[in-house]
Amino acid sequence: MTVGYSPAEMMIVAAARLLEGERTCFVGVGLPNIACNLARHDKAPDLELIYESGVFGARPARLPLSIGDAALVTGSLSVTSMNELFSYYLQGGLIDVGFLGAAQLDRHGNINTTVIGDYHHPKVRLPGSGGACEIALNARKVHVIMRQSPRSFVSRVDFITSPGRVLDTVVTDLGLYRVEEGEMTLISIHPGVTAGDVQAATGWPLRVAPDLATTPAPAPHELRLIREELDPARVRSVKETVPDLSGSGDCAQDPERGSPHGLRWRPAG
Amino acid sequence: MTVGYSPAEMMIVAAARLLEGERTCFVGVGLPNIACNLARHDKAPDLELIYESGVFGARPARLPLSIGDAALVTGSLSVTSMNELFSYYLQGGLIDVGFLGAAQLDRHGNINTTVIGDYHHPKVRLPGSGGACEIALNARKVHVIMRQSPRSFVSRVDFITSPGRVLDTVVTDLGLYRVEEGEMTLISIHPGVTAGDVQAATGWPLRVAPDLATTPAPAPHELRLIREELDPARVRSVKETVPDLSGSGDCAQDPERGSPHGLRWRPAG
Amino acid sequence: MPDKRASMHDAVADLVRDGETVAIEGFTHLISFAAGHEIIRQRKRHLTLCRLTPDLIYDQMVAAGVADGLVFSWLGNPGVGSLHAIRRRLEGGNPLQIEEYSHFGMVGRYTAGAAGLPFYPLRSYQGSDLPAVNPKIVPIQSPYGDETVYAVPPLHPDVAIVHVQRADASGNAQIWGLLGCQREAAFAADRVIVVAEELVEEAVIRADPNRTVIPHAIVDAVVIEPRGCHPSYAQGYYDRDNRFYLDWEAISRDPEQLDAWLGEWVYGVASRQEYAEKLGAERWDELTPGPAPAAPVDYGSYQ
Amino acid sequence: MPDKRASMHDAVADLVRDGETVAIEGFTHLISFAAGHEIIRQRKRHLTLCRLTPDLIYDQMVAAGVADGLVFSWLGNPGVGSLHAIRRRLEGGNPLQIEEYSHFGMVGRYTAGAAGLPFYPLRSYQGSDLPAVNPKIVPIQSPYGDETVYAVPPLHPDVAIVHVQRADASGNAQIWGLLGCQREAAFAADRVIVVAEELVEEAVIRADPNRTVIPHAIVDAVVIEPRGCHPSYAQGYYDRDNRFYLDWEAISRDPEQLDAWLGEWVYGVASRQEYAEKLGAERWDELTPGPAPAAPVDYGSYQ
Repeated sequence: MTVGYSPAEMMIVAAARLLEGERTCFVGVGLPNIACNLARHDKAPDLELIYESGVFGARPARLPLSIGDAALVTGSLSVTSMNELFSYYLQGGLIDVGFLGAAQLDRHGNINTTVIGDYHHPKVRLPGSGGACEIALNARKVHVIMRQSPRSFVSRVDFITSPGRVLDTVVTDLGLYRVEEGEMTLISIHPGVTAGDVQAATGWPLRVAPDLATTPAPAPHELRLIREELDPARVRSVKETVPDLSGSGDCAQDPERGSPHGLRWRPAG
Repeated sequence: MTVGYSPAEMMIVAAARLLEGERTCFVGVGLPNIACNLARHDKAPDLELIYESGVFGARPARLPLSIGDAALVTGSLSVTSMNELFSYYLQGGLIDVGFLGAAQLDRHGNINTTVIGDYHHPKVRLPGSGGACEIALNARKVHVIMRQSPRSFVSRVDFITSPGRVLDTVVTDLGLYRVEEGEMTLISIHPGVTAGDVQAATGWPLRVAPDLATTPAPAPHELRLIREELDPARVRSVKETVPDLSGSGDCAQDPERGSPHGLRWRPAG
Repeated sequence: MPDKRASMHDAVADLVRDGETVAIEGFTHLISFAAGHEIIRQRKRHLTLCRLTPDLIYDQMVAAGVADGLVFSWLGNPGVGSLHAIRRRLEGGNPLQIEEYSHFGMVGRYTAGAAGLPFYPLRSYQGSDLPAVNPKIVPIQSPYGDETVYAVPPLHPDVAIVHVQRADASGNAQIWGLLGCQREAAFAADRVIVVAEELVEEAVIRADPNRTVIPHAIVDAVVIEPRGCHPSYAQGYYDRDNRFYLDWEAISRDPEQLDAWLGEWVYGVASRQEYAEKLGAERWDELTPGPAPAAPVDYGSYQ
Repeated sequence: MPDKRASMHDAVADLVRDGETVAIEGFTHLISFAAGHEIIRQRKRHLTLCRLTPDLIYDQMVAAGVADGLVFSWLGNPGVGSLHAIRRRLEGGNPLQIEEYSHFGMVGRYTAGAAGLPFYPLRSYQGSDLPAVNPKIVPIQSPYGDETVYAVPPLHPDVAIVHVQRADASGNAQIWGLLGCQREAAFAADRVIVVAEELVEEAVIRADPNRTVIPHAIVDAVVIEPRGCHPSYAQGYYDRDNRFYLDWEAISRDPEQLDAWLGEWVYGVASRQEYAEKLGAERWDELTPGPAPAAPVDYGSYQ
């Protein structure tokens, strides 16, 4: 059976699989939201979604438009002030996983969502931290979801918004990475992607794990869940080409895009 | 017209008069509660009652049994966590007046509600601070209501629970005091009380204001409000001989009483 | 979400251990006397008990010998008088380790504990003798200018026990009326027992998420214990039994009377249900308030 | 309690002054676009605008020339893209003074302001470049052990503007759904304008005191402004108008389009009522949610 899927769907599925066995996840809108909901329907049935806007245990009846969407509130288990959310849930140590976006990520796993260029004379002004800096320091682990290019995967970020201290896995449209021996290391490559593609989209000589894996393609039941239940309008999983996401909302806009990227569809592996 | 009144009623009325023009008052149960409600019905119609239990704008349908009474909650304007109450209302500077009780008060206006004797080997263990210490440091001014005796009005308190830094007026069963030039000074004496009575109930040579006044006796409308509306069961204003009060609940038990004091009724002046 | 319901017996047996630090919180309102009595019945020992206001429940627990220490900020029978069992220990030869704060200091300790902070800054204690007798209360200088405030350290109870009006089977718990510092105590604790007046469907919790004080993620056991706060109260369910608070003055003054009371009302009953029945329907009727429904609110359905 | 009702025109005219620090708070939810537009119409100048997320409203206000400075933690069009008017100022030659934090840092600044504290400690910023570009973010050592956390200073806006679902005439205000940091911003501010979707009797407030976020004691003016949050939303009243958030991407990219938009929708209408009517009944119908009533609660009547 051959099922086509988009790079975004590959990213969603790969991210969802990272959540197996986790209980609490700080969620951004966009791809992480679909990934978290996919995990809840599949490999992490007890996963609770937490939003920095103050929501714990959301069960949105529609795909949220932002991390402060009214649909996240209605029917959730708890809504608190942001002070309580950051203090008691995040800083108090209750968050197993946080998802962050990145405009730039460097060789050591540091995240930039603040500026391209000099802070005081920016070439591109990005959104900034939002809650990302404290998520990166207080969640037990952090995953990053981002689109990979030589401009976004850089040897050294222009600005460290969020240090990569508890960075676990980076999910891109090309593969999966972990920090090993202090350096970003390619551990899995998505179906149909070559090692050359990956190096071409990386701004430094890339370290590759000796046991480099191939990411299993999205399974039919994963694609069905995404397409029929989680994002039936295909708002995010097809059209969204820039992962519009982070624990902090939308940190990950591509700094230099003028128009959508138009990622290619790939055949199933 | 001669109307009899109790020492407690004199204290209530004197305390209520202090609240003229005030807007926010941190209230303890017992006499201050009646005093504050009397002020609201009489000279301070805009006075809002705030309780450290978290209540703002209480309108209790009955005389509260404690500062955490259910009747303070139902029908109030706001109920918050104690953290928010202490942080935003008290420490944030919203409290015009706090009422405190005292087991001992000294020549400089310091308040003891912690121990009689040595802290580590107490002769009498008292309740402690409750919220009194922070009330004494964060309210714009503080009034103390207490029964006066050589054991309670002492040259130096055994323990400073709450410093008298913003102490304004002390209301006792014998008169009114203010700190002037760093020292407690008798400024008004209640009807029927002599200077000798007051000195006999004070543990140091008492400073008396040159323009010593006589406290106006409770007016008929004040007594009517207390007796018919605020404390019709006469729970506090007659029977309560030890002012059971403070911003912090009940700090003011007499340390050495074995039985009620039986304060005398006095004829109106 | 897992079903965490347990009997009070099992929750206390499993989660409260000798020598631990225990917080039964609730400011006047929602004090879990039921849990305190079960701790007495199970003859737990060497506990350090934390509460802003030890109230009658800790007087009873101290009298029954479960506690070696007390962390508190106001020691009295609210609106009535003294806690004589505790006073006897403090004024007599039988030591009880105490660690004393003001209310805001205790609230700050729970808050720092809940928030994972190494200290909590507050404007209190300046000029008070409290820091002199409690070395954990220390001055801290502001990094902006030379102003000094005070700090208290985080408090992390091993177990927090919180009574609530309603909870679902996994421990999502809602409170109305006085909120005290229950949320902070629960988040600060290593283990949490939620005791609920009423078990409700998860859908009831989800129908008013702003009222949720404790999320299931921090809860270890849910005990459904109607009337579990008596003689304290549960807003909207029953009133404080002030007669008992008044009676306690005489009971606690006299160690023999106190022992007899524990024998009859704690050791002599197997459960809170038995206690509530023993109290009698008439007493419960007297304590039942009239209705005062909250104004309605609509969250809106967003499909 | 005094009646503090005022028109938006008068509240802004009386309480917002040139050169001041203004916080229109509300995290995605309950953003008072109506107040922002009135500030633009009255051509206020040299304001320092504070908000965690400047959102479209500050993009509009910056474009209209009211602001000299921005204090913030996340600068974007939530779920959509950029705030291009602000970006043009920051990337171009026309300076806009910025002071940048993380969300928790901004929340902490309001909280310290509300609580009268000289600083707010938090676990963030370690290893981030933010302290290097914002000297107000400083390390602070715990007085217990040698652990270091970070501190932010209190923020005291001259004026806080908070939209709420319901308020009485004196300013007691209730919010449900996302609470953001509106309570903290209001308590931190010198003056407070409460803008309400609905005016209610004091009795409605008193029938659910746990929902009150702002007490009248800190409120200077109450503006009754139904639909005052559009294109933001009011939980239970209307949804976010996402079409407008999407449209803003193109409008704000082009200074001429942006000016035309301000001309038509801000300068071109006298009031929020006119704006809401201009938007049209059909749009409002689309934004109206179905019912989702809160589960009932009884506070009990204690006589």
